[in-house]
Amino acid sequence: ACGNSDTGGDSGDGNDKIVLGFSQVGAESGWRTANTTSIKEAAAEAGIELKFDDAQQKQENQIKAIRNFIQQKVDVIAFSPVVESGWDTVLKEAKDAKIPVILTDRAVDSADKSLYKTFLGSDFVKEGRLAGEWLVEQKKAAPGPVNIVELQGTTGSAPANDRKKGFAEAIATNPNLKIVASQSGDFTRAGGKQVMEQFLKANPKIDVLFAHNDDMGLGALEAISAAGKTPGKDITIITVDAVKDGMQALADGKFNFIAECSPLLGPQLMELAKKVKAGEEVPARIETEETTFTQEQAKEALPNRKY
Amino acid sequence: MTGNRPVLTMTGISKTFPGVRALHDVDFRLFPGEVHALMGENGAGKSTLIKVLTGVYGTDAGVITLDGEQVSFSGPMQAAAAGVSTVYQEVNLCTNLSVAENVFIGREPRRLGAVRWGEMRRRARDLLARLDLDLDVTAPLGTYSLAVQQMVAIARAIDVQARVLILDEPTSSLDAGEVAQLFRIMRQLRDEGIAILFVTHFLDQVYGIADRITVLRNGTLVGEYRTEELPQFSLVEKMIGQELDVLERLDEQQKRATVDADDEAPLVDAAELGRRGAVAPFSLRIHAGEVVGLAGLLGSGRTEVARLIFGADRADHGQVRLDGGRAPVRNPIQAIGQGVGFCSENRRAEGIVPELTVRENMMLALQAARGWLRPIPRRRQDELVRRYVEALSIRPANPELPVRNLSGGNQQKVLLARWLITEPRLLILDEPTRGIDVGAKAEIQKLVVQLSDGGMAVLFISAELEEVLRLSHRVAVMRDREMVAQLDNDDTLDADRVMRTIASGTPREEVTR
Amino acid sequence: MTAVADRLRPLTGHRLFWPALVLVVMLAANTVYRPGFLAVEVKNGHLYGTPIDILRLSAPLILVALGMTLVIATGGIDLSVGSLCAISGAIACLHISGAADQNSPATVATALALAFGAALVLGAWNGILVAVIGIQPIIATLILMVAGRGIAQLVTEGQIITINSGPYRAIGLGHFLTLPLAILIALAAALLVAAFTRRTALGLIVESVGGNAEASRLAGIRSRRIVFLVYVISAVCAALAGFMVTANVSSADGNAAGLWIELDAILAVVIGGTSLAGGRFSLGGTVLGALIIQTLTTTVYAMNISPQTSLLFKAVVVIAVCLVQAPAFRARLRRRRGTEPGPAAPQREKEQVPA
Amino acid sequence: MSSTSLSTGRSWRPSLPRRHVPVLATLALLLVMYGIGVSQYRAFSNIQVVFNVFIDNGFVLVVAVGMTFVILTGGIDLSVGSVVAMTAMVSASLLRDGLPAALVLVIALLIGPTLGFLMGCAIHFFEIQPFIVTLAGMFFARGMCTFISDSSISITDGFWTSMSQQRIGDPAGNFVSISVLIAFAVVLIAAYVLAYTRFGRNVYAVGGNAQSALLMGLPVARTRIAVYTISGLCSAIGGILLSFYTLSGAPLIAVGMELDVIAAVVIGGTVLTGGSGYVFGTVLGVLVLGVIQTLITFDGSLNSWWTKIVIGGLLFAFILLQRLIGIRFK
Ligand SMILES: Nc1ncnc2c1ncn2[C@@H]1O[C@H](COP(=O)(O)OP(=O)(O)OP(=O)(O)O)[C@@H](O)[C@H]1O
Ligand SMILES: Nc1ncnc2c1ncn2[C@@H]1O[C@H](COP(=O)(O)OP(=O)(O)OP(=O)(O)O)[C@@H](O)[C@H]1O
Ligand SMILES: [Mg+2]
Ligand SMILES: [Mg+2]
Repeated sequence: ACGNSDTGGDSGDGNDKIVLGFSQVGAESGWRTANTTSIKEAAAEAGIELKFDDAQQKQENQIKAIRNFIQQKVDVIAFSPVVESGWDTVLKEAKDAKIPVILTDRAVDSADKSLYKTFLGSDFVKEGRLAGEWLVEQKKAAPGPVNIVELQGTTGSAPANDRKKGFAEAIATNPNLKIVASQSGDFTRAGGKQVMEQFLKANPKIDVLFAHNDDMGLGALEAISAAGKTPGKDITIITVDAVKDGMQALADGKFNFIAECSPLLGPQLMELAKKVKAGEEVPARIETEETTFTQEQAKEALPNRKY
Repeated sequence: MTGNRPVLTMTGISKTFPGVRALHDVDFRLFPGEVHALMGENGAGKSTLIKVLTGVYGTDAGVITLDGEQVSFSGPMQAAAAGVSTVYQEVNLCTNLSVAENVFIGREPRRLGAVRWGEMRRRARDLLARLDLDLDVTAPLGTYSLAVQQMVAIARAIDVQARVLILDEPTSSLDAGEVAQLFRIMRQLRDEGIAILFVTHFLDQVYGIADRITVLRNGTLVGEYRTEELPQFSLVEKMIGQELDVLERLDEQQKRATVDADDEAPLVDAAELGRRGAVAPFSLRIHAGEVVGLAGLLGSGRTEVARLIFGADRADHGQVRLDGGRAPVRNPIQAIGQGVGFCSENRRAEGIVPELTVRENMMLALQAARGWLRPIPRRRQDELVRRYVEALSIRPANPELPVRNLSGGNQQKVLLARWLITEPRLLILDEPTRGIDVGAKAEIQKLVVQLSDGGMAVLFISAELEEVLRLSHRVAVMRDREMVAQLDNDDTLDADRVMRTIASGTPREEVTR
Repeated sequence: MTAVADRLRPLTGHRLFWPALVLVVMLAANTVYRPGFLAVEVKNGHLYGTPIDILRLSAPLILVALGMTLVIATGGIDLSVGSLCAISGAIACLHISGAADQNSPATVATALALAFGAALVLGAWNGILVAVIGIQPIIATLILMVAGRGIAQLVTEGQIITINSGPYRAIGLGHFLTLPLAILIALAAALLVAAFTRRTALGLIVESVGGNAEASRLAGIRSRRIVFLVYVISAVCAALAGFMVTANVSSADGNAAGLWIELDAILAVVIGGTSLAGGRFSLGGTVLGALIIQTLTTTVYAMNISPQTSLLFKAVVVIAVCLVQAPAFRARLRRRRGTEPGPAAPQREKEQVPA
Repeated sequence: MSSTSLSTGRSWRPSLPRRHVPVLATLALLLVMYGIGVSQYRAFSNIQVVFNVFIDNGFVLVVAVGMTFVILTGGIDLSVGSVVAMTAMVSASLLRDGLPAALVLVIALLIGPTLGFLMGCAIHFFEIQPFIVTLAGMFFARGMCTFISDSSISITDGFWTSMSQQRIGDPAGNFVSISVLIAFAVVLIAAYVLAYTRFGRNVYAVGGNAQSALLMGLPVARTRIAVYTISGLCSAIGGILLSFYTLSGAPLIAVGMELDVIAAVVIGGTVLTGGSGYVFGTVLGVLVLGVIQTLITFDGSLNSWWTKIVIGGLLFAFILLQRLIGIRFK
């Protein structure tokens, strides 16, 4: 474990290899792992030395990691914040140590924008909105009320809050669209399934399911089939992420729509790291290239889906 | 003493536990400046009466007054604050704390709220010196033997400026010297006007110190008597509720002839067995059918000898073998496997499993020996249990009661039964009669004689020298963790000679065998 | 009123009465909220309905809690069960996903055997740390709780392994005699453990070790072996639960499978009336406890209590459950209502008890 | 040979008090671990690394001190992590609503002990197992967090910011935060209370044997309730320190912290069944976990799962050695 020892200590001057300290949220989902893999591969490709730290979903650990990166005098620090707030103090320390910081995947809500160079990642609110807009478009001709159930992510987590918000905003345009039940499925298949089972029993008529990620949607599929309904037909299913299993379900006609949230931001991150290291100006906010998938698009995209 | 008013009265006390009527309409009075013995068989309700008095248990009915005022303590803390200082049956101290703390916790000497450790240790040392104890007061209490712990508990109680001092079987594992020491202090306190309630099963102690006696039987009051007006035999009758010639029988018991087994191979052969810091290496042989007594003062290492032979502690010197041939005993499992039973003196920490029922506690050793895959059939269990509940008159005679609900003496009987059930070839009894009433004690002694006649070897430890002499064929004498002599129990041996051996340390030559 | 109370005494005195009452009250409350809650219909030849869901979903928890009961009875605790669930599920799914024919019973059998083997090894590891080396159980099993998650993710390489295997799926979702197979497996395991402990002397010995370890040692009990054994049993139960959890969604998620199940399991054991200090244990109580916890979870979903307040709701229910169960609490209540004579009025009592 | 070897038997006790061995062993192992860090990673020798361990674990330390009280009585408190989060959350939301900092501090510091007090009462008077009561407390406090807000709230209050960003240090640029000083103060007070006050000794007595303590006339009820109140107070202080540390309140922060804290206390030599242990041991326990975390970050080559496995492995190695040293000295 303690193999490659001293290399990180004396970078910066003399050594032209950039050292990037990256603190990842954790490995709580396949999406996250794909994200990590992408960053690791991109770093190796770009010739950047990566100091990787896994915070195991704890903000405390991330702050510790950033402090230690500062001690090790890395060239650039990047991290995916576990939560939006609470970074000012440690980011100030990084600033004082003249180490540029790049945020990935999630933003922080600091008043002092000078604490970090740039943000690279997705916009969760937008994902929710895309999902909602698609639904509004689909159901604009609906005669009566459309009953929606929502599978939220982990209560209190940023993607759950934002996707919920974006989706709600989008469907507000059509008073027919109504969320009849909304529960947390903890972003897991088992959670999604268990909650969906109860939704199905408590609500005789469910038209639409919006799940905050593919996994919960996949879990819900099983509950829907067990209840004797056909997913994708009897119940329209919308999810976010577009991981491989989700795309497969979409291509198979079990899902109806996925708003993509791409984990593959490694190459972009490495490019940014090089730029900030060189002192170049970078835009304050860079969104990853993301799209949405319908069933047809999924069939096309599936064969070259990597994660 | 009769002229003045009682400091404490209890009237019409009743207390029922689920399924057991422990006390029924009991009255009790305690006058200042007297030692009042509370007597009764095991399970008569003595400890319960004390616990009701000090508020450990609530009463179902009855009035308690202290100094003429009705009181109802919510617990020992309040009772102590009102001047009732208690030593409960079994040692109720914290073994993780130091000796000094056990004496003073709750009323540590303090300055500005801070405990003064130095002062506390000094005072603890002084106080223990009054009881003739020289202990390392900074050591955790748990490193000391049960008897020492009992003395510490007494020290704790007598230090308080109390009006009422309650001692529930404080002497159950003390030797004569310690008891004398305790009595000296009790008399001193009595003369200062303190009222002392004293529970014991030793009749001679009662007659040695008590001014008055209250007798309980089966949770009811038999009566209150002046000691000088109540001869020993009628006290026993009142306790037992029927005429019995136990005492006479006990006194008549003959000296036991030495087992003539010199040429026979010994059943137990402990050769140079020892453990650093516990007992010096000793050799001891016990033949089948022989009772060997261990005599010695408190802390002389008797318990240690027993534990080494049983393999409860690992010996770092020498070894024990049974029947010559087989592998030496290294741990309790091997010992039990070869037919050894060990009834520990510390029944609460090393004996009973409080949650389990009487039946389960009794079956434990036998079951352990058979292994968990071969349960003892329920019918057989019930039969064994019934036999021993009867033989040892365990009360209440309900084997499905958790053993923790039994009175102290009855718990001891359960433990004895646990080992008797395994039908051992060597039974090590460490203070088996601790806290056991006269009747039952006689039964147990009779049992030991019977068993040894039937071929069982017994290693018998008791703080009561008379008992040791009465039962043993041979007495091994311990002093300062060293076995200084092994004396044949012939006509020439009496308590006096054993005491002298203990005191002077007989030269090694005199050691028989 | 007292007459009724007296007649009910043997019933209310039973260990399992209060947990059972709690369960019934929870189900009743749900039925009041939604009359269809208890409805069960036959769909595709098997029973379908919320009660069936509760049974099926509580199966893994029952399994884990069974093992946990034995561990707790010896005075220990096993925090690693959640990780063990994840590991065993991951190993089984990994093997199946790599096989040519995922539906072949042989493949599934090998997968289960492999995973069981791993669980045995890891259970033995826990057992050795606690019984042989003498590390405090909570720390000893914490090691595997932390590292075990890592191992599970190592096996799945951080991805969710999706499988498509009928026989494996049946462990979590199959039916037998119209009932979910999972609950039947769990009940069979419960009966097996019950037989294993109560038909042999294992139960007595476990209780004895937990009740007084030193006394047990001096009575000749091989307590190390017993302690070792219970950790192995706990691991095996956890592995079985791991199969169910993964089979339920036909995929192994190294991170989420069995997450926090250790807390639920301990809670189930404690609600079931087994003391964390060790000693007496009640398998029936544990099963009831697990059912109560699953019912509580389902209630949150069924009543659609918002995720923001669901924990508050759970807190209230858990505390209520404990209070009803606590004899001290009931005694206090009764005293307050005055059905039992308090020490406050002793004189009057005395007259009623003539000598 | 026997008698001579035994005349010294009375003083066979090693000169090192046996009860200190576990703590000293832990200290030694901690130093060894630090040494390994220094030899493997150059920047590790930087004194600021040590300071950072304190800065990053100040709030954990305070909470662990409270937990030490509880565990010493033989209880357990699972609610600490949630109470920490709840305190931070309440502070953040009250500050956002514009309450003055002093008032917020008072309120925040009252909630934890109140909850602790209630839990203590339930545990003592109704004889419900601490595990279950504090688990309900944990649900409750965490539920309060999400109830207050399901997203995190930043703190911009001047007092909080200055507490957060104040650096107390030497000219070379090494520094500690105010939280570290507060944590040290809490540790010292707790150590004093446990060693030198009647209450402190009662805590040990209750942990040694509650039944005996009761019969010895000690205030068992008061002591038991007090330790949970203290744990609540420490959690509240920990929550405040955490809100200094992160300048925010987040509903999901400090999830699972109770386990880390319990682990730290137990690694520090306190026995879970109660009655023996020291605050100083707890400090070491927290440092052990902190240093392990630091080692992992400095390595920087582990992926997520190996991180967990290595943490488990290091923990195992540490505890094993600690245990073996303990046995040797017995
Ligand atoms: N906590 C309890 N629960 C149920 N029954 C109890 C409890 N404590 C005592 N008893 C019962 O009350 C009766 C009186 O017991 P107590 O301990 O007062 O006897 P004792 O006279 O002190 O006997 P000993 O001489 O053996 O100490 C016994 O039958 C005992 O089984
Ligand atoms: N006066 C004393 N000073 C120091 N230690 C003592 C003293 N008396 C007893 N001990 C302790 O007692 C233990 C040895 O006593 P052991 O239990 O073998 O004695 P015993 O002869 O069985 O006496 P008893 O059981 O009556 O106390 C040792 O552990 C020792 O620490
Ligand atoms: Mg008694
Ligand atoms: Mg002894």
